[in-house]
Amino acid sequence: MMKVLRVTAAAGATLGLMAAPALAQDAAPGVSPEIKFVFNTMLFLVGGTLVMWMAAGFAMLEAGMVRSKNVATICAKNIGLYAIAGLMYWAVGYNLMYDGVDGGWIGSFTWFDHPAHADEDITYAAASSDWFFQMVFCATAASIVSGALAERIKLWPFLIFCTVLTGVIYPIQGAWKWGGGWLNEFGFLDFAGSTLVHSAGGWAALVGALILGARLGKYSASGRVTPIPGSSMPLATLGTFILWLGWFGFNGGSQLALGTLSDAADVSRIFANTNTAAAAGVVAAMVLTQVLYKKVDLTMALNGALAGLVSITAEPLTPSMPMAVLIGAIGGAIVVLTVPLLDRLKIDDVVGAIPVHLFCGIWGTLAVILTNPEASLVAQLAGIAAIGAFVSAASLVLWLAVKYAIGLRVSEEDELTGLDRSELGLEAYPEFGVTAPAHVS
Amino acid sequence: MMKVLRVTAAAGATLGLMAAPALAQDAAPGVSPEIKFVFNTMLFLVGGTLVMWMAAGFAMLEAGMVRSKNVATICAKNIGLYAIAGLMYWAVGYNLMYDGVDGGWIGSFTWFDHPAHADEDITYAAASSDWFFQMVFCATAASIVSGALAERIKLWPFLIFCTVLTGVIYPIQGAWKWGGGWLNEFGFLDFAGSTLVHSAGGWAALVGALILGARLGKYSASGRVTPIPGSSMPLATLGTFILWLGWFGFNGGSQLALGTLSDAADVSRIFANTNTAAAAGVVAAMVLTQVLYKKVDLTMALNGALAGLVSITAEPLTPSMPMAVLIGAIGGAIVVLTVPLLDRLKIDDVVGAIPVHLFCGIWGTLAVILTNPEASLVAQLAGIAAIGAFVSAASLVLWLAVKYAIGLRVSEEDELTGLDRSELGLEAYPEFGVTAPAHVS
Amino acid sequence: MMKVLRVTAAAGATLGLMAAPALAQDAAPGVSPEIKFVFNTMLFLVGGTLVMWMAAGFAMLEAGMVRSKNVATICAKNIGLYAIAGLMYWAVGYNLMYDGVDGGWIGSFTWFDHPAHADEDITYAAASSDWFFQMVFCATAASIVSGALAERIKLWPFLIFCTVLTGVIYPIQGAWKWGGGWLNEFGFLDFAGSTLVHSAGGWAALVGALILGARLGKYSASGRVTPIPGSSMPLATLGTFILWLGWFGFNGGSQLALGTLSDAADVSRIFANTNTAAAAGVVAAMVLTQVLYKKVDLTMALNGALAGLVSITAEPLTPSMPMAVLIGAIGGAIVVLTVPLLDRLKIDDVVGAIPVHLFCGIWGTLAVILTNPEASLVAQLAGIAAIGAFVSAASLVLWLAVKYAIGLRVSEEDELTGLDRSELGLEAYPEFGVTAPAHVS
Amino acid sequence: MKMLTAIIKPHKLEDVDDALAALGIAGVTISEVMGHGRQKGHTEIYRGNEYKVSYIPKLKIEVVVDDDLAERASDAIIGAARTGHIGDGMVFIGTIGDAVRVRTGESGAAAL
Amino acid sequence: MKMLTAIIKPHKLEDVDDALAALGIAGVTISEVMGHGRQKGHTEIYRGNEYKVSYIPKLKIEVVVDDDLAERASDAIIGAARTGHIGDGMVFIGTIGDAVRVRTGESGAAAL
Amino acid sequence: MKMLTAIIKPHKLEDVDDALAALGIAGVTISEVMGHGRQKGHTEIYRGNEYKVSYIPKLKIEVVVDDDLAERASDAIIGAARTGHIGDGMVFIGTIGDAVRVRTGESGAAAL
Ligand SMILES: Nc1ncnc2c1ncn2[C@@H]1O[C@H](COP(=O)(O)OP(=O)(O)O)[C@@H](O)[C@H]1O
Ligand SMILES: Nc1ncnc2c1ncn2[C@@H]1O[C@H](COP(=O)(O)OP(=O)(O)O)[C@@H](O)[C@H]1O
Ligand SMILES: Nc1ncnc2c1ncn2[C@@H]1O[C@H](COP(=O)(O)OP(=O)(O)O)[C@@H](O)[C@H]1O
Repeated sequence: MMKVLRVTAAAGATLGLMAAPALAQDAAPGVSPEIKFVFNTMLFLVGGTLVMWMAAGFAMLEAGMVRSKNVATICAKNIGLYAIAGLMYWAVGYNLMYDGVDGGWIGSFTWFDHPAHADEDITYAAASSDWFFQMVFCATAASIVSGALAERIKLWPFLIFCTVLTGVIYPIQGAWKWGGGWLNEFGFLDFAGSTLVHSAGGWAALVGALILGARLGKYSASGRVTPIPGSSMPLATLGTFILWLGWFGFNGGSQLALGTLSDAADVSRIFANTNTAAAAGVVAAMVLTQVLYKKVDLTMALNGALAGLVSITAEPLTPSMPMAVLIGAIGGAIVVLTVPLLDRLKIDDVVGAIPVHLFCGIWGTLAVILTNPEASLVAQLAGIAAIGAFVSAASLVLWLAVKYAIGLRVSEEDELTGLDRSELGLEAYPEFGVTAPAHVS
Repeated sequence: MMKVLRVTAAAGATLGLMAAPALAQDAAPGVSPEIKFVFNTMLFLVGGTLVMWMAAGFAMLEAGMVRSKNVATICAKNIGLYAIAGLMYWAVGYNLMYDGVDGGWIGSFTWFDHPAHADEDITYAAASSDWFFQMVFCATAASIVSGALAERIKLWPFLIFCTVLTGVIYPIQGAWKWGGGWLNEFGFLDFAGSTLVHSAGGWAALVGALILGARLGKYSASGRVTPIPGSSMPLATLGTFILWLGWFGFNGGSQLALGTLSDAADVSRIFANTNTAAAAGVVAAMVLTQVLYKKVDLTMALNGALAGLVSITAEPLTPSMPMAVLIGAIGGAIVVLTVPLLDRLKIDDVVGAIPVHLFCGIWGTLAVILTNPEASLVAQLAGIAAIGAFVSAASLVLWLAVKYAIGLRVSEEDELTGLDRSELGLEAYPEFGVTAPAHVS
Repeated sequence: MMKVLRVTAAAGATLGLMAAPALAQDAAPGVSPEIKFVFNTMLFLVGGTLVMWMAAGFAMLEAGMVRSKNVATICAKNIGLYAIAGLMYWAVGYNLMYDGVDGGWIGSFTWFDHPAHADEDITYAAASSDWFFQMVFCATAASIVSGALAERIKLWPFLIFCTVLTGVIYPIQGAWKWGGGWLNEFGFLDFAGSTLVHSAGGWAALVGALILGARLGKYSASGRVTPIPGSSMPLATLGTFILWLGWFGFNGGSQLALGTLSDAADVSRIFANTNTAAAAGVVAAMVLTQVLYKKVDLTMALNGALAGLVSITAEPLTPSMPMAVLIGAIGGAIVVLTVPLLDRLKIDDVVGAIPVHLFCGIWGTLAVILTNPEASLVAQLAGIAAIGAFVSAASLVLWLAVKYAIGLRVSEEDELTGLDRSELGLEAYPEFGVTAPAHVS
Repeated sequence: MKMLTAIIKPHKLEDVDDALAALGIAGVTISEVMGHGRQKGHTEIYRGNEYKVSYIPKLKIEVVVDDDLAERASDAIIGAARTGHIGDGMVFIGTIGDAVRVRTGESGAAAL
Repeated sequence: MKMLTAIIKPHKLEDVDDALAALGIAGVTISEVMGHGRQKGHTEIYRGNEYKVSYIPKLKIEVVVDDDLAERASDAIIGAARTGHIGDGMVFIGTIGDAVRVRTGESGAAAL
Repeated sequence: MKMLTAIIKPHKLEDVDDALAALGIAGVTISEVMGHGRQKGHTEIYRGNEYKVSYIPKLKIEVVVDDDLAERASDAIIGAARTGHIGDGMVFIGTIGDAVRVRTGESGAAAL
């Protein structure tokens, strides 16, 4: 993901993993710069398209995990936030993250536009393909928030938060590492964004969940937890498969280069590790829920897939296959164990976004040191802490500002009725169940 | 999309946009013809696969926007029309559109088959990949029709219409521009088909909607409009995301070449502009419905995404990012403003296909002149008018012929009961709501 | 698919089809080995990603074809089996199938891991990309089983079966042909797996269906068949479209090479033939159900698409377009005619997996001799019989072992209640229909 | 006090509701039901096998009215729901001892 | 005239319907309901938290019959719906003043 | 024996159920219904056109109780279901001739 340090990082990873001698093929004049440029650009376009598709995955997962009275609203939030991310990352985010950070804290406040062909960097990839690829990552961070806060946050306040998150907060912390800022100089490693994307989104979600409070009826005064099952398991499953699919673009594309034997091999290794970690996350979650609760919990299995994916995201390249299994399986276990923990803390996270993206994001970031000799515990902890602190603080200010300016949460009555009626005046399934007769004819 | 003029057009666009000097890289012997051939072929295969996926997008969008009693039928129509397009475009369409048009009005009535390797055009791409890419565009035009006419048109008459549309009507008008026919000589520009695909489908839908009449109960004698909400907002949202995803193939693949720095950069620019226009369409629709109706209308936001996409389709390459925002936002506004307009004219378009594909198709075609200096208002108007007139007239004849031969519309009773029971004898959701007990056990 | 014989096979196919002279371009030094390596790797990664997506397709198709009381369980089975396949094919399957088979019956019992860059085979593709591509094929075979046995098999026994199927049974028979084993030497041809993947899965499903018995209420003592409609036609349609999309990766990627004009042209031809056969399958099924039953059966049309796809899979390269139409249309007809036949034999196959994957798999394997002069009826029959016998026998032993060890089938009461409650304690749609009030508030 | 239970064709709901409103009856409760009577269902073919669709979707309307309104209400429903085709439905007239309005606690005629 | 309201297990619908048909009773109306009685629901675990599934899905069958058929109809339902396991359900027998067939306007016994 | 038919706001189900359980009433049957009364529905805009959402989702609770429990049960429901806002619903009290428990064949008060 980090274009300024691409060469170093890739080489580092390679060396770290295999202590391979310089490869003859790499040096051979087998691939001209222009061909590499085309390959790299393709990697960004294909990878970016897959990551774009993750927006649909979050939408479906969340639509399946909320009650039907809030399904249309969560759909509106998800398409809205993806659109907003697309505009904000153009207008502000991209250059704030990548333009002139130079070891510092922040880029420039200018908007992105397509360069002339003559200004393309032939040693990298087409600038607009890079913009596209980085933009979909930014949108992903915002998608994480929508799930955690579903079923109680108003539409516009949520979208306003996303506007600042995608235009300012995400890009600034992104600049620190991928923009070549201070965290990068410090040696922090985060290949595809366990911290920069997933934990960042997770922190924003956690702070939001604390400020918003739990859904009505979730936690009784006496401390009893009342689970609120989601409306559609097949949609939740579809969403998870979409995310899994998109993750190949997320991690694979983050190699940032495809035009040599080593890059192609590395992207392949990333694909295999990514899939393996997700698979291990699923199996760990299924076995663990069976052992703990005597029944497999499908929603945990789905979360387990995502947990495995988030966990491998900080370093999908250097792990061997068995290490990918381990990293993913621990991710799956983390989710199974921390979802009820959050409930004990009365933090109401509708889809499990905080365990999946924040907790596994942290785990994945730490796990880099297991396989990448370039990583140091100190740098990893520094990155986790710095980004956690910044995103939490910025989110806190922003959530509170929106809360006091226009309010965050729907009224109790609107929440009982469902956000679809109160926020959109439109039902997700106007014909099914209790609401059917109105539109039968 | 227009292969005969590819070189000129791409160069024109490039020059038009940036007045760039000839690029050194372009001239360099960096990419051999065979490698370019492989890249171009990949572009068609990957792009075509994405566009194929749009067939599923239309199916889901339409399944979500019709009442549940008509959902199975709309699914049957969508998979049926995609299959028929695949056969007709092979048997008739492709060569009618591309074989020997030569500045004229029509190609040849022969079927397409794979050439021998030795007969491949090494300066372009594999013939079968080109066929595949063009075929999925043809199917898209038919998909547009199914949504507008849903909930009242019989299955087979609809499929018969699609057979002629995809085998004859679409290819003939396509020949005029992309086949290198008279409209092309006239200077008409339509990069990826705002007019050739979207308006063409839109005209066929509009004429069909006029002939079919509105759904029972939609317009009262006194002129009151009774909205008929769709059965599933998450499916409609999923469909929209699928279409958005597929559009990267639609517009990006229409660059028709990928094997050089300039082509890769252009495809990237197209991806970025396409996403940006869609995002602007969503935001425009959300803001506008909030302002006009005090609530966001999710279905308008979804239509807004498609509106932005259709609007940028005629020229996704030359706009700068701010222009892409503008073009897409105007598209989103057009949809919000013209959906109720159609209702005032008692033209019943179930999914908003006419505003999205026809009106925004026209807007997008006109908007070419804003950013592409090669475009002329006269040529753009000529193309819009010629294709509008031809598709409308041909559709009119065809719709009427089918109507008088076998009838177009289900009986009033069948419409009340739902097409799923009357046309298929199968329900989309046999267990939910009113129909559940029959299959509970 | 068969990497050891890749060169021969591709050349054979080419020669077989067109008796083309050696192509000048092929010989030209237009594409360096490293570039070919990158192209081939990309083909595997992109193709494999598409095939991975088929796991979601099976999940959605099956979720749509079972009753809502079993939908969550079928989702759990599908994500579980995909995860298990991903682990087993790493731990055992891949090397069992490909490592040192050498004309024999079996590879080695070692796990797969990423090689060092220096150990990559520059004449092929990145090892991990090949692993990824082969793994998703293995998962597909298991997906076939889940649909046939839905609504009555317990979760864990099913997953245990999948563990052995994907780790041992599938790889062993795969070794015989694609691993370069004895069947390959015998001249058996199966380009992308009509027999090795689809029939193999089909046989495992058939044996399982026989051992499990039919769902309660499906067949009365008097021999009457009571159809059990599925819960959601749009999900079934979505699943079919996903599978259709994924099949481009399945067949196209099985060319195993993309880096030359001939390979690119061949992959293109495969895409076109694949789409055409599916389209013909749909149209055949629609017309045939209309003729036989006076109504189009949507579920048969969906099965028809898959039937066309399975039928063309054994040889998607050599057929001309009209032959692809024929092969696919016969596939569509086979499904329409054999689905009720299975019912007459009281073999209860919930989604039509046996007709689609087993019967059309056999048909497709035989159809190779129609267009590929290298194929012989004897070798094709030998392959069909050998793999049928092996997979059936191994499945039989395995099914019985699991049955007697822990039982395969849920209790009668649990089946009536639905597996979602009994196996998962979780409903797929907790709010709709009979189950709504519990979670309304 | 009477409770009228009407089984009607789903697309007649609005007409029936309007007819009741014309009598000043504002309170109705509606459920989705399935049924058969003289109208018997029909056979369909699914994946090559015939089966009987025994139950036809209907709506059930429950209205509690004062005794003196009962007949007019019943006539209104019948008039509005009739299509003359089989499956038009039934009106059942039962007696209710009392009605209480939850919000106010009013009972008897005052509650309606 | 009696209205029988039977609450049964969903998978017993066909048997009950057949038993009624055997008595010549063609008219039935069915709704989906949930309930509990002596059968109490059960607990499940969702995402690590226990919760009570209080309501069990049942079907409600309403049949209006002439007084003299009521007992036989009630017996027929009970016979067909009984599994002997908890949750088999209830039959409630109420009195209906009149029944009117919407299509024909017939009322009383003639309407049934 | 009385059958109480209560129409309540969906989110009040648990409270009502608890109130009945406190009286020792274990058997209830619940259906999803829609209705209007003094609460009239509201208008929405869909794709630029206004329309009336006439029916508001409610739950219907049917409880059959012995005569002597009827009033207390009715009061319990009313107490638990009341929010004081419009749309709180109604309780209708009808008389039932008999109740039979399917599993055991018990009837009358013993069945409840
Ligand atoms: N005796 C009955 N008891 C309960 N419901 C009945 C009875 N007779 C008819 N119904 C209901 O009325 C509906 C319409 O009755 P049906 O006899 O088909 O109409 P029609 O009077 O037009 O022939 C049925 O579907 C059923 O729900
Ligand atoms: N007193 C009652 N009032 C209303 N419905 C009841 C009553 N008792 C039972 N039911 C209904 O009958 C169903 C079955 O009753 P239950 O007591 O569980 O069966 P069983 O008699 O076999 O123990 C319940 O789910 C509920 O819907
Ligand atoms: N006369 C009636 N007959 C049948 N159902 C009624 C009647 N009056 C009210 N209801 C039901 O009770 C519900 C609540 O009644 P409503 O008058 O809106 O409540 P409130 O008493 O608080 O004003 C309605 O939605 C309807 O389902």
